[in-house]
Amino acid sequence: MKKELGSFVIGDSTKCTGCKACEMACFTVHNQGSNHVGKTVGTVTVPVVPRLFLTKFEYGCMPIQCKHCENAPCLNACTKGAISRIDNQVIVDPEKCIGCKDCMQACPFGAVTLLPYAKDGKVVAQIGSNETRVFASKCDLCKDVPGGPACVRACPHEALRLVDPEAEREEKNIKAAEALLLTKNWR
Amino acid sequence: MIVAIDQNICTGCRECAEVCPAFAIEGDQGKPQTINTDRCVMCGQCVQKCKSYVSILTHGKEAYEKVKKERNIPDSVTEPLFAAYPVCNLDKVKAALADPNKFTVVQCAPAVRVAIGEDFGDELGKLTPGKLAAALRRIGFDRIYDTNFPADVTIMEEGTELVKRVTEGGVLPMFTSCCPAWVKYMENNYPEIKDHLSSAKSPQQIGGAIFKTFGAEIDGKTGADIYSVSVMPCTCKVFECGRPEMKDSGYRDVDVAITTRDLAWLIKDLGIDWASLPEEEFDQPFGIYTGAGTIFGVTGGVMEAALRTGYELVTGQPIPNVDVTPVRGTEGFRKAIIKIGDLELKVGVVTGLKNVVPVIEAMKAGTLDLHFIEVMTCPEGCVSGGGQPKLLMDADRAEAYAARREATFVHDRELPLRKSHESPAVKKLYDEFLEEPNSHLAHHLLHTSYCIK
Amino acid sequence: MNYFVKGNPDLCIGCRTCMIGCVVVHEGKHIFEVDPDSYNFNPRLHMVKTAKISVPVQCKHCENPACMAACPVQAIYQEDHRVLINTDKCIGCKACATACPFGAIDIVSLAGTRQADGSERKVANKCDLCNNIAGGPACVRVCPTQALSLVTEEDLGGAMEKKRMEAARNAYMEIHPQNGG
Amino acid sequence: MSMGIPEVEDAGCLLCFGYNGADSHPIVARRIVRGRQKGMKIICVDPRVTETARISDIHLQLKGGSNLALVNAMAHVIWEEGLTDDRFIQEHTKGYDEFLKVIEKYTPEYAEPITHIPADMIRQAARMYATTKPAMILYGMGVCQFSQAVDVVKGLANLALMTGNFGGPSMGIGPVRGQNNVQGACDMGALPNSYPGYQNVTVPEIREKFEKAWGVPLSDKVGCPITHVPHRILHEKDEKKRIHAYYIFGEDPAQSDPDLAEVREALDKCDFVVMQDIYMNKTGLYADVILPATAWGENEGVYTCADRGFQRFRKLIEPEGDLKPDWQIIAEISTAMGYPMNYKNTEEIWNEMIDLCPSFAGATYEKLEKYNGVQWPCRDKSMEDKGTPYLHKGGNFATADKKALFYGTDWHPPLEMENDEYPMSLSTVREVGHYSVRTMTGNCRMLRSLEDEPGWVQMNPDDCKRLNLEKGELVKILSKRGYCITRCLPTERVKPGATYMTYQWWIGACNELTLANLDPISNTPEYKYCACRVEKIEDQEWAERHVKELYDDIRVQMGIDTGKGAAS
Repeated sequence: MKKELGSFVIGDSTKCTGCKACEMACFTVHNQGSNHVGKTVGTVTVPVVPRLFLTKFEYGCMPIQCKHCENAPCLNACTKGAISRIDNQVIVDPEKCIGCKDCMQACPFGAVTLLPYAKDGKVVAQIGSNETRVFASKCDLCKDVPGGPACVRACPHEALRLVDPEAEREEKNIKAAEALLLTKNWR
Repeated sequence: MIVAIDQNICTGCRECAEVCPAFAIEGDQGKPQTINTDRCVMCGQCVQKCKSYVSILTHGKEAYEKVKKERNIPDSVTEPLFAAYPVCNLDKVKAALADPNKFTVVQCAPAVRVAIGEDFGDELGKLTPGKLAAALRRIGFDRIYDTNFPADVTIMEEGTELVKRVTEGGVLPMFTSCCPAWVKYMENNYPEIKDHLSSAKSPQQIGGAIFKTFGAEIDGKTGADIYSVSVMPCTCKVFECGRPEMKDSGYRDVDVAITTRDLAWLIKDLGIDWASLPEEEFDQPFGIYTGAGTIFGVTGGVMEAALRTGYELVTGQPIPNVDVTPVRGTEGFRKAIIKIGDLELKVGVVTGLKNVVPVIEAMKAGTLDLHFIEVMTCPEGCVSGGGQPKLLMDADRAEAYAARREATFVHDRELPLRKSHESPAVKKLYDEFLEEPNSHLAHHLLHTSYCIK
Repeated sequence: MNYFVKGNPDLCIGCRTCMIGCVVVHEGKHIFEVDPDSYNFNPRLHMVKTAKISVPVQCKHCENPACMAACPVQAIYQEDHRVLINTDKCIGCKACATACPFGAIDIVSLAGTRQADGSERKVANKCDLCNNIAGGPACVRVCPTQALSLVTEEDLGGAMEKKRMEAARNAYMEIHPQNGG
Repeated sequence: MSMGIPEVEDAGCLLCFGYNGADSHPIVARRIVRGRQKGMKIICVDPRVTETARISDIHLQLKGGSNLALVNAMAHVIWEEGLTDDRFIQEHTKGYDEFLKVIEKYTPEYAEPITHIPADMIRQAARMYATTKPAMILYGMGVCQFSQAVDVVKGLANLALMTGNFGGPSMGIGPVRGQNNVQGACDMGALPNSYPGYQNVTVPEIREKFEKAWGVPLSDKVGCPITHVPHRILHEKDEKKRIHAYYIFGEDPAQSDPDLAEVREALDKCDFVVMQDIYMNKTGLYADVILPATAWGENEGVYTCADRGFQRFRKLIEPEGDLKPDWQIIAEISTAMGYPMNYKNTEEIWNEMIDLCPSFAGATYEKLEKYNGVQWPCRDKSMEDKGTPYLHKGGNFATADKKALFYGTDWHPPLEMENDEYPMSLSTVREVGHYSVRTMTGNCRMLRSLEDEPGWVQMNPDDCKRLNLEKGELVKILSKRGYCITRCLPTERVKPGATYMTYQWWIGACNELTLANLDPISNTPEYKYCACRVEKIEDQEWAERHVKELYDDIRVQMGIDTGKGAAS
């Protein structure tokens, strides 16, 4: 049955140690193809550009990444048509992105950031200048990665979780209903 | 400083503290960590673990180049840099190579050849001794030698020592001394058991001492002409070669050690295309080695190599099965009883330094009934060393170590000679230079006493 | 205090009339439109049926709403004894749905609205206690077995007071059994 | 039903047998819930955990197809433990001793391996039923839609007779009828063997009465049950007996009859098919003539509730377009065929009918209005006769000697059991919201939003796991007779090895799978049991597309949504 809602990954600050294994895994799986990244650090020739962002705050740390909003402000803000919804996920096409920053401003989570764009193992220069081309880097839920989101798999403390909102809502519904049975407090 | 943590980059996740066998990493959760150098054994496992990279986002656009400079890393490097890092001595190597008065000799540890290809995109654990030799030659070293050769020599010295201790009533159990982090750990924490340590130096240092003596002689040089470089899977080897006692050749036995990763940088820095390198041989005579020498790279390998030769030393007969599988494996502590003629040799293998503590405690309590114990600091021996290619994702770690281990055993199986004492280079060394294992000269050059803290 | 609707699994027969009632009152006369896609079928409560229980689950209108705290765009607010969603502000980020421990929030399409890529807007959807609808919660009214009831401050506060009195009385009787009747 | 529906909530004990009130009659279920609140004990016999099972004291989760073994075992316990109402048996029944001979061997231990219910549980249930008064039995399609249906009905009546549970309020046995006004249709003689009021066509005096009233000669032969029609079209050798024309109204045999492949062939081969319904349906696709009929709210008349209650229903709005109520259509066809019918309204028809039916004679429109309905028998036109809420008052039964007859039969298994090729069982069931074939509820947008094509197959989560099926996944379900595609619904409410489907869906049409194994007396098919196999569909995208295409195709064929769906 086709899912109606986009899945997403969320972090848990009570478990996260801030090790950035998630960022590194994210970068790795997204650059194994076009940027020839292998399994070891030595194979990397491009800047580390993650699609989720380990964030330190006053009470701890956790990775922040895209929620794949159903009315995605980034998508609605992008006038270039570089952000689209593919199989329920909000996806940036780096080739189309002109770096206008509208999506960054629109996203209330800070889940999208302009970062260097690399191709074929090299950072891409802009046309008309030597400056590095950038793109709106954000979580694509590892849409082309077998085994699903690499960050979830990479976390040594299970501080990241892939949420299937529909299934989760049903599970919680059942829990809430069965709590009634356990307490019989409707009487 | 051999291994350090960059205060500006560290996020304080303390994942490194989880893998540190020496409890040397100090700091509050969430705050940058520091390494207590009094405790640190320089194994580099923290370096392998650390994922806290120099980030454009967190540290700014300029940070990467700045950090690279601070760490003496070649300009050409583009790969991610992390908070925990080892010293890089490539500048010294480059300087020596550029110095026409230096006769540069390089040796290469067994674990390097099953891992270095990974940093060029080869599959995990690809066996590449031929390319390795070719690369070193193109870098410009005058002699391309191999640590596998001194590993064979180590077996002759250490094996003879063991047989003596067992048959003549020496201090038992005897511990191997190949792993410098283990030696350092013992010095730091258990100096009282130093007599249990084999007096034989590690293969790196045995190689160093030979290259500047017998080796110099062969090439018509003096020890003073020779600049000796070693390529190691290990960050602690950099420390070991700098130990004050390691100058029995009359010079610094090994002038500088670099890691597998350093060598990969150097190859790239010099524009050598790894993929198109041909297969070449190591140089004669110290490039000749047996399977026994090469399995030093994996946990249990020193023990297995010692048994292959020790059996023959004691019984005069070749060991019935050259694959001594009871000592293989990856468990932290394994025991086996090996029948050698009438002797039942009880041996133990420790891998992962944390696992040695209960063994030592048992020994001190008198409950440990063993003759000979191999100790390696890193999780699965040198193939998993702190200077090896670093995995981007820990999920690949198990696969990488297994592949490197398997490649090592494949190499052993495919070599024509698999016992150290059968090596023609070893024979030549003793025939022409040292006379016999544990000879006076051998003792002077190839043995040492530790715990001089 | 916020009010809420609660189901009684002893009475519930799982018929989902509550869900239909919910849609009917929230959509009003739109339900008679010929094109079924022109109105929303978004029940704000969900029937749970397991081997042990049948009961609808809906928003508890928590006093410290986790959904409200999770909302990055302040689209959730409390007013008039209830927790409400301003769907105009909602970006469909699912943070509220993830925060809610009851699974009382889902994300649904709003008929006739459009996003930049032409797809329908999707917003958080949950019980609003039939805000601005005469007669109060429709689910309560339409249930054929009266399995749903609206819990108000009076019900809850009063019940707690009663329970405390009962507890005090029992404690007293333990010491003075002779006064027991 | 021997009792009235309002009496349900006042029973001391309810034996709810193969009856899922919450899904088929929420209004009766409401009485059960209310009874429960009043302290009614409930014994629920159902292979699934139904809403009634959930609130029951004892849930006998029997293996499908073992009804009679259980009923006989309960009778055995009641007899063995001396829980019988001997006086009632003696005064009001016959054939008890013969009956005992049949049930003698049905010890709970004998029934346990057949029913999969522990013997002790059968004992407890029998004791609870026999010792709690008044005890009522409600049964539904879980009894009737087996090839051994009438035997089980009689078995349940035996239980009530043994325990004296007849003749008062809130007792007796109640078949809660499967469909809206199916009771009314039977009352009006829409059966092959009777005139209105259950007056048998083979009795000469009755036939003569109707011949006189209608002024035409009438046949004294029992007609053809609907489930025999395909055979009589396809395989009847005798040309004279072969059916050539088929006038179908308010029924969708191409959806609701078993073994749909055969039904379709029959409709296809039949020379002339007339279909009369409120919406287009699957049968309509085979019709030569379609007569559009009015729906509830667009016409008026009398319905009979399952508890024999006649109720008036009224017109709310004028039908739009070229529509006529059923009675007018019939009258006009009759007139055209040479038998003029000139009724002015339904009351005229009703009056003619009740005058010909002694049990209904007193149920005038006036009384139906005044008393908000009348339960038959109502024999007297005087306003004092308000009908009969419960039957058999004083233990008097509708037999010559007013005595009830015990009737014992042995259990036999369903015709088609699970086998290697078809290892699971399939039972057809109801779901609340959708009703019977989807002619009505499938056209209600609100209900369609709640559940839509291709429907669901309910399966135990263990079976789903074994077959690697997720909730909502499209699956193929097959029997010897055909296959269909539907969605998988894992639920702990069903036992491993069993599957359940509701039969209104066009795509997930479970009657592609069922078999026409009929009860020898009622001619009702064994909808509740056949062997099937569930297969995973690897290419879900294809399956989703395929289902949508099938659905769109049917809609286009039926001329539905052609303005929008077909054009786009």
